[in-house]
Amino acid sequence: MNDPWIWIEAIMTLAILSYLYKDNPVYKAAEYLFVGIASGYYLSIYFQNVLVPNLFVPSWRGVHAAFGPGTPAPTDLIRLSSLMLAVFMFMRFSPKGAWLSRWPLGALVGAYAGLAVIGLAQGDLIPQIDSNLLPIITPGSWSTLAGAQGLAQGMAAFLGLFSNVVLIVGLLATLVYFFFSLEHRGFTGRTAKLGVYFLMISFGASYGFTVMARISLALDRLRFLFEDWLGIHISG
Amino acid sequence: MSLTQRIESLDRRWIFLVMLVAMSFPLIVHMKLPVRASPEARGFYENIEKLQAGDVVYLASDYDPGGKAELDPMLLAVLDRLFQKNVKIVGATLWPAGSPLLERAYKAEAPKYNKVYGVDYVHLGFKEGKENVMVQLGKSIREVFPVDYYGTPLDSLPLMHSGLNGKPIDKLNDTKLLVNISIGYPGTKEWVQQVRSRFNLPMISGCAAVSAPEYFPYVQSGQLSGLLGGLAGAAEYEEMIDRPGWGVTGMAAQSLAHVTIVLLIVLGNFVYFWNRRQGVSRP
Amino acid sequence: MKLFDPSRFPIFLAIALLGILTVWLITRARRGESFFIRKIAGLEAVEEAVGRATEMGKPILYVPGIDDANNIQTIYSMIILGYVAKMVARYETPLIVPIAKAFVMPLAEETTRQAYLDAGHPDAYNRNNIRYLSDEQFAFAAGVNGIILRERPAANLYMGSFFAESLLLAETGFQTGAIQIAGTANIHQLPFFVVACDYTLIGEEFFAATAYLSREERLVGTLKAIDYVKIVIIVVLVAGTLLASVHVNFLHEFLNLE
Amino acid sequence: MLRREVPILLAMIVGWFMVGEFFFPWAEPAGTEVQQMAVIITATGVILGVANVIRINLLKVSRRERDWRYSILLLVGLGVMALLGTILPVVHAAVHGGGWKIGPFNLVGITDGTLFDRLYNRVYVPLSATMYGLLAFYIASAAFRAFRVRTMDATLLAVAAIIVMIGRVPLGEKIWDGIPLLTDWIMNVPQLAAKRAILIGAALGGIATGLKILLGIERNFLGSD
Repeated sequence: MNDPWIWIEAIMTLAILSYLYKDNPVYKAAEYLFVGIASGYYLSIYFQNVLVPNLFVPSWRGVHAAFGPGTPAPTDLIRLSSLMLAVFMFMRFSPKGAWLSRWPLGALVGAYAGLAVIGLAQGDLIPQIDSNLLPIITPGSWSTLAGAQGLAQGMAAFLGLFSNVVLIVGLLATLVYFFFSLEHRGFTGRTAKLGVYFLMISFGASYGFTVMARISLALDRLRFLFEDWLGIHISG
Repeated sequence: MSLTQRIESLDRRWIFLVMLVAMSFPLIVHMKLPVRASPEARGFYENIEKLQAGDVVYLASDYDPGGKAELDPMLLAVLDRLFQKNVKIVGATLWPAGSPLLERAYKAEAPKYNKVYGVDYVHLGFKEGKENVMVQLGKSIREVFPVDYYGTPLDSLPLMHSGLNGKPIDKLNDTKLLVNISIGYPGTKEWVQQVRSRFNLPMISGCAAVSAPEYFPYVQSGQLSGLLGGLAGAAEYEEMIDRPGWGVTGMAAQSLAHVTIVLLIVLGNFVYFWNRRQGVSRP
Repeated sequence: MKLFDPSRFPIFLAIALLGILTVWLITRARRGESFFIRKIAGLEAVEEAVGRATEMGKPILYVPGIDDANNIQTIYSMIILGYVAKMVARYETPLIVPIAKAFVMPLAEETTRQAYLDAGHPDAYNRNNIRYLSDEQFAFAAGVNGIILRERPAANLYMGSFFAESLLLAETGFQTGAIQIAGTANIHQLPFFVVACDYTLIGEEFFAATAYLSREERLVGTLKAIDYVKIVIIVVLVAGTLLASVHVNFLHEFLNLE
Repeated sequence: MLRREVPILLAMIVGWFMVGEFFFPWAEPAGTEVQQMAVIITATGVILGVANVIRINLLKVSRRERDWRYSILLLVGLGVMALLGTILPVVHAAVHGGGWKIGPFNLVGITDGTLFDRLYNRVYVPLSATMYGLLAFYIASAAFRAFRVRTMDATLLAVAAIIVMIGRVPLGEKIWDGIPLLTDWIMNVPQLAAKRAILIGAALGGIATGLKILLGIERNFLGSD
């Protein structure tokens, strides 16, 4: 309770919470301090964990190998050229040379495009289609229904009967909703409408989960204030 | 102005006060409620139980202070269980503000089972590059992380050159399981797309509740062998390894807060429609 | 070292199919062929909202998301901004565009100025309605809420990449009774837009809206290529389900990468 | 030529390396080199972002614009963290300094036991965590004031949200042990089907956009100039 650092953390927490009552100078100061500390933190972590081990050290080795004694290994030369390309990014601020920063940007966008094409095809598209090729009757659902005791299990087993049908129909209906070459009229219109209903259920589920997420964030801060700052014992 | 009208135009700070009470009361009064495990959480538990002593897992702790509330309890519970089972851990993060959180979790759990840094667990720190880093880790960990979080070269860490049955750990596939604690991008979705399918490494994930619904298709397709969703996921896992921590306590407060939100939705709509029937409500 | 990894053939097939269709349809679109795209209900709502705002002479708020220019949604949001600006140019209604990232500022100014020019009212373009507020997520949301409460726009349009602050904007806008239309591909934010806005462009609909508006050949070509591949996927899904129901799983074997 | 063609050409070459490396394993080493470059370029992008924050706030202070006093606080916070995490370590390495300490904390470096790490845990973490914590209160006021069930769509959303919210907390089981089972079914069947459709649509859109870059058709990532 008397550790000065706990008081600092409490002040930071209360400064932000004060915004709930009214926007005030203490909140504004905490907000600006937050942006400053975060930027300073990012600068240091990128310097320590990325630039030193992945840029300065290898380029020092590359320069040393290239111009120092002995024949430079090809990888060192390649590494030096890729480091040079990366340094062009810093030209972005100079009025004349800004176009030079587009070269590394182009390479970066190309890298992410190549990875996206592979990752999306192999990780999302094919497996998600493959895992929806389901038999209409959920295998084994009859036996679970027969063995279910009580209303709750009975209801769950009864719903289980239709799991595959709902998965198949739901996926097809929602895909039709995101189909743009046919007007939403007649059969397509009704299927698209069914697709919207599935979307709304999925948004409802996401709403529920997001509520849970936000509340646990506030709970963590309240725990700190009650337990660490005010000394009321709480957590298990 | 009728009662319902006054309620409808209530100053939002009264609602803030109601929420503050709903969240604080169960904390102070130590309300405790039993937690029931969901199927995807059981998958997460079973996959860790299957690990043997000496196995090595790759721990991708991809979150920052914004996600601390939900994911710290998960990370602590997972580390507790892995250390208890003498499983070795290679940990790293793709989030710039994530390294200190992993370090603090290690410092909290390792002494309990007197685990030694460099032998039983390793902290490789943070690396920028998102999907690029993931694919490259699948080929060579040393290329991505020449040194660990403390600047020590990887080869001088016993764990890195004598993993399971003496084989050195060069790439992700030299580990048995990918355990990912994830708050957003880059996170579980990118690990599934770039690593799980490409390098065929079994994977389980603990994620923030906000992103959990999007990952259910990966559980049904078998790409994710287990999923913990938000504080509820943490509580379920704590219950399964009977190590009650903040997850279980928090869930009691969470229950009352959820009921409050549901009542607010119902009340909000009741008052809105009631006033409309009286033809007085705002749009 | 195998020359070509056979288990990855279905992936190659999917990429090749989509690639060939995209190039083929873009070239056809470039040769002037026009393609049918269904009406996007959200866009009609935008026209109606802008119309109402201009009648009441109250401003229109257009928020192009909080992400940087490297996010494709921010670039597509500029297309919708241009469309709205062209509609508004003929009237004195102010079009307020709050910006969250410094690099997006020139894009928004350029798009709006060009739209006013195309509509024949270059003088109506007011540069200080394109306002950079803050890089920080919640400071930006507070800034936009300030505009909503002070200048009381009649129509709030949220088009682009949004995160946790979507809830704050949609709620404040709801309170002032403005017509609100949102569009984003960030699925986790859609629940909050759907409950608080009058209309929402959901995921792909947001991208389709930009193709519908701009009729730009690359966008239209891609949209049609994806639609054709969706037909193939629907056929595969239906066939796969029927086959699986009679325990014939050659399709499953073919697609299974494990 | 140099302004637009070269970057697009670079994007195509690098992109095809990434794809080629996946289908033809023998192309792997080249892919590794490209990834090394991407790691550094992304890092420089962040450092430029921080430089931009410094530039904007320095201008604000020098011109005494609105809230310039707060910008000073921002620059002080940024300066302290940059000093401890970047500048001092370089100086310390240069002069091969010993254990520089301030009170119980190491002055140099960013890991446990340093002043940098203590500022991270006691200032940055609470500010960031509480900023997100505010959302719990906003979500409550939005639930009351901006969640109107006026259409069939909104009704379905509300019903699903309420079942999930109650089913995911221990209280749900207390009310009726069927609620959590109903929540599990909603999460694993109808909700999953819609999310899977969105996943497939997003995958198709992402692959098409990626291919357009690899084929040099997509150019607006360079911005209009």
